[in-house]
Amino acid sequence: MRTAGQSRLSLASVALGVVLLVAGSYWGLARAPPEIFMGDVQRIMYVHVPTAWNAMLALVFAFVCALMFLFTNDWKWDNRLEAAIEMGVVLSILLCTQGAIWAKPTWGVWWDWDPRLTTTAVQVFAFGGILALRAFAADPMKRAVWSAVACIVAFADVPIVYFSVKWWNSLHQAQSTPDTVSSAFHWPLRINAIGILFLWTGLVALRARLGALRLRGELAPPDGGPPLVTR
Amino acid sequence: MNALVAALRKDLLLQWRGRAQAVAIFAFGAATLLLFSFAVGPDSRALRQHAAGFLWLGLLLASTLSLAESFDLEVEEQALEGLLLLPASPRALYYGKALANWALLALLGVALFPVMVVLYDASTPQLAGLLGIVLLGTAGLSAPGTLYAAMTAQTRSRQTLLPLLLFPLVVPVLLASVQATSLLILGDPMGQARSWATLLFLFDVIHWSLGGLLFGQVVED
Amino acid sequence: MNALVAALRKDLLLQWRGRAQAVAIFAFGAATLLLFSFAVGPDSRALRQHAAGFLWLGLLLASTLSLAESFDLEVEEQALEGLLLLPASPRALYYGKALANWALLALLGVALFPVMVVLYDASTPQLAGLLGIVLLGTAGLSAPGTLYAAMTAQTRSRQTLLPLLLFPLVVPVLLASVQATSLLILGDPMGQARSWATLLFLFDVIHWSLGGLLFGQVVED
Amino acid sequence: MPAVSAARLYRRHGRRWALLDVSFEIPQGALAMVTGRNGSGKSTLLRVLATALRPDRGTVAIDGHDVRAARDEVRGCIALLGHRTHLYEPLTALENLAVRARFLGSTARPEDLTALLDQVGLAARAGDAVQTFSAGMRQRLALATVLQREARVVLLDEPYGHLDAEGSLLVDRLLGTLRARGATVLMATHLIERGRALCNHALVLDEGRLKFSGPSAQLEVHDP
Amino acid sequence: MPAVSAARLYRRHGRRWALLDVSFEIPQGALAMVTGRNGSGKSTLLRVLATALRPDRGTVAIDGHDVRAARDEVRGCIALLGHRTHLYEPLTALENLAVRARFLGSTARPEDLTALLDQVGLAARAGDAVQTFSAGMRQRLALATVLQREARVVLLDEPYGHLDAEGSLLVDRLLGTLRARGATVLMATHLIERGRALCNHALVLDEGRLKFSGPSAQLEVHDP
Ligand code: HEM
Ligand SMILES: Nc1ncnc2c1ncn2[C@@H]1O[C@H](COP(=O)(O)OP(=O)(O)OP(=O)(O)O)[C@@H](O)[C@H]1O
Ligand SMILES: Nc1ncnc2c1ncn2[C@@H]1O[C@H](COP(=O)(O)OP(=O)(O)OP(=O)(O)O)[C@@H](O)[C@H]1O
Ligand SMILES: [Mg+2]
Ligand SMILES: [Mg+2]
Repeated sequence: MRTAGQSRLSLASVALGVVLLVAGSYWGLARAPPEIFMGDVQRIMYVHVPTAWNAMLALVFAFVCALMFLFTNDWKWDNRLEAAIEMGVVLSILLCTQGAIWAKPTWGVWWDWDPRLTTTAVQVFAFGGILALRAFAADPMKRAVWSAVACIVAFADVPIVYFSVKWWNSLHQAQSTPDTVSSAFHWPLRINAIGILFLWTGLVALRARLGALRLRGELAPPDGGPPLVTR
Repeated sequence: MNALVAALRKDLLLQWRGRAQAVAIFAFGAATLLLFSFAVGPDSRALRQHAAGFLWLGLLLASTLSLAESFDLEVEEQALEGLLLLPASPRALYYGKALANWALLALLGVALFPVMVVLYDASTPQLAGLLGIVLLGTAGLSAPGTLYAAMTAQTRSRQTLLPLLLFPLVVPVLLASVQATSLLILGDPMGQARSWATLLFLFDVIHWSLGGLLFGQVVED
Repeated sequence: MNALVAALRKDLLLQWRGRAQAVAIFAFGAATLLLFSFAVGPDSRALRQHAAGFLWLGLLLASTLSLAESFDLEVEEQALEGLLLLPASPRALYYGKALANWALLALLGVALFPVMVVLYDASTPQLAGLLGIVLLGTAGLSAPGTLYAAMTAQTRSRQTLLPLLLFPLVVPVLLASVQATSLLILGDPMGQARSWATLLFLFDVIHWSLGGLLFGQVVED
Repeated sequence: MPAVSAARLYRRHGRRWALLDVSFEIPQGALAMVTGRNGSGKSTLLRVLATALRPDRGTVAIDGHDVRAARDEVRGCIALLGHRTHLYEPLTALENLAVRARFLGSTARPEDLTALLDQVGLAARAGDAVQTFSAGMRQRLALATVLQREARVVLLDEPYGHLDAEGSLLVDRLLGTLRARGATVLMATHLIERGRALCNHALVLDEGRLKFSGPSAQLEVHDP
Repeated sequence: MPAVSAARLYRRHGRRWALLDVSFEIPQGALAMVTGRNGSGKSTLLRVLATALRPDRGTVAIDGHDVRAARDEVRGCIALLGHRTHLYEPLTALENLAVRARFLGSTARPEDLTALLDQVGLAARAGDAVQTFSAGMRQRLALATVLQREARVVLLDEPYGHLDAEGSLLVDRLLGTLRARGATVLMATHLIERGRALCNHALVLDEGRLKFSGPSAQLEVHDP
């Protein structure tokens, strides 16, 4: 009953997220004024920036899950870890796609080697690699430990990447960084950010439950048996 | 401490037995440098410009091969498990392996440098600085590489998974080493090489600590 | 003919079982493309200029991994020897393996192309021509690669020896593919791509014939 | 014509001679055991007879075909069960048999292969990958691949290895079937009592040299 | 306090349960044989007892130390001979022993290690790389690594595998020495007669469940 309640909560969160996202996007697409230099293309910002924030949040959450798993050895953290990494990678890929779509008309190229873009790409590969590793580990315990370890290592790396990329870039040429956001665009942005936040937390909770069910199938002996022990 | 010495002696012995492999890996690195010049074409300015980048790319590619192979023997007949059951401390096993790998990679870097000089006409008078960068850079490859190789060695297709996991992780090492080496080769009027070295040092400290902490988790069932 | 079909079915089945590996190899190729841009620096003109070279280098590196792995299972429990004793014709085993590897590499090439387009901003309208070059080029990697992988799989450190042997051999493939792809991307006013394609075709014919002739020698004691 | 004959056979591994001046003949339909201490060259001998290794000197003929000159004919009539199983680890038991059946050009249907697996007690695990098998289950599957061929000369290297009591009986029965079919068998084993009870011929190797070749009943004096 | 005790032990490989609800106790100084059909879970059991695999459920204690809570203590008093040899293939026999000796912090001199190799009949091959060894020679070297440790609980998985008659006697003698020293032995084997003659206790597994645990003299009824 508890689990049923939880999944209802997650579904509610997803629904709320969708509603907020629709509202925010409507505001952003139809109501907010067009930007002076870029025109309507700029409206992609209303999903782009919230996606960026949330991708980072999801990965921070994954890092927390990894630590928690290694300290508590509780399987629920592995389920959350898996869900959070998947979500983080998906959001990062979405971010790159949106960014590329935005970049083509504004910068004239799909991609550029700006620190932010670069770190996002590295992020996709670093955490995508962890998902690949999961696919190769047959044993659930190995899978869990390995991905927790790899997640910690990768996460410790992200700030270093960010600073090195920043240095690297500024040594060569200054990038045309986007102007900071003016207050007229704030509200749709915030609504969308919160919408995506609800959406992904709900989805991660559902995905974690799915993982838990699969794991229970894998870990439950035919005769019930005594409680599962971790390491 | 004794355990660390035992582990290091074991790994150095294994590397000595496989010294033909070390030569092959050096040749692989050299062949990669040659290939880069074919891929880029006969544009000597561009080659010289990117010499440091290609050197470190070659070193990185060679090092993933070498790191992955350093665990082949450990899993083949589960020798590493045998040592863990003795019991040997996982931390000692990790640092022994990481140090031995570091030594090999540093040698490789030093050996590849003349190849680069010849192929790309990119030389530098600051050999001490260069050695420092090679040592810092290869340390940054060895520590996370050894940790990840221990994981991927237990799967099928270790040789693909290791670079897949390692490449994004060592982007800072690659960037910093390439920039620092480049500055040493092309001239460093503003003394920027030092700050890249600092970055490398930071990376090394973090990953050598993390590796020792996490290795036990990775190799135990 | 029946034997060839049997061999091909076997190799496709093995690849299907290891499809996670194929995905990993693609990711490896994409990561390599990313790395190249780090090595070269954020200089988008240079990147676009050398895009074709980097694409083929990445493909070459990924393909040596994939080729070497395609023989891991064959030597692990000496399964290939088991088939030879049936007796299965070595020629059929060779062509089955080489075709399966070709298919995989061609897929890889096609999949890596968009990555290159995005990362290096290098696109082309002549997709059919590009597909042709990818097919011809990967055929040129697969035929000698399969032959050499069969040799090196029987040694320790196969993953190092294979590229070492293969790289010098496939320099023509690399050159021709890079030039042809480059021409397609950067424009080909004089229609030179065709002559590079002819070179590739010639190389393929020679090596697909040689491989079939020599494979028996290589796998038999 | 003897089923298996070797004349002044030598074979080296690196610097070490694993077979030295080995000459013997095994008549058609004989069941011969090959025994000797660890490292005496039994596995090497069987692998040479199976054409998995070529002889360094001397001649070997199977059913009158020389292993060098007529390798494919020899391969057409032998089956080998070695220390390595010749199996593909990620494929299932059934798939391993099916792959080999296709190369053999046999018209075996899936049911036939399942029946074969049933014979070695693996029917319940037909769809599991070999990499999940225990040591004895691999050995059973390897036995099935031998059963799959109607070989005239069967070479078994420690066929009882890893097998439980029931599996060992299976090997005994297999030997009976082979004898009934008129096939010739060479079996390397350390189970001297069991071998002597089943085989009518014996070869004893010692540091690569043939120390004894004759009826297995005369073997006891050579027991360590 | 029993030397080895398992309570409601479960262990899985992938989806398959290799050990289900296994509970038993082996007293100090007992020689226990573990038997059962192929794939019944013997190797898995020994590997769990040796802390090479962790239990999924239930508890296991060796000499009173829990395998999870006091893993290093457990490892300090066990020795395992498994299906895999734990050897480095390119190192020589002597080097393999020397590497392990250094980790054990033992003060054994090279002569001691050579004497150990002599004990398993490998003195003449002390300087050869393991990769040139025959199947039985590897098994002998693996035995030597077990002898190298003064373990209080010794776990042997098919110790007679690949060994010739002389090597099998070696194992018998080893069991005698261990018993004299007061060590506890668990030995997985399919050689039921031999095991029953040597061991005083028996465990029988069947599809992961313990079917019998008691004096080995009572075992015959469970024979297949
Ligand atoms: C091509 C791929 C792109 C990627 C991977 C990407 C990634 C990111 C990331 C990671 C952030 C960080 C958000 C934060 O720090 O709060 C961000 C913010 C932002 N991006 Fe992008 N971006 C891309 C393209 C673009 C383009 C083409 C534009 C506009 C021309 C753009 C405009 C912005 C703006 C305005 C922000 C908000 C900045 C702020 O909050 O201070 N992005 N993007
Ligand atoms: N790596 C693995 N993956 C999946 N299943 C496995 C694995 N190893 C063992 N099993 C399964 O676990 C069960 C027990 O295997 P185990 O090796 O313990 O058997 P065993 O009693 O030692 O058999 P044998 O007498 O053949 O050595 C078997 O059903 C086997 O298929
Ligand atoms: N790959 C190899 N390289 C070098 N020497 C080898 C190799 N394989 C076997 N030998 C040597 O050849 C000799 C014969 O080995 P073989 O495996 O034929 O012995 P065997 O009689 O089968 O022994 P066992 O009873 O232990 O299986 C041994 O001395 C062994 O050391
Ligand atoms: Mg043998
Ligand atoms: Mg077993």
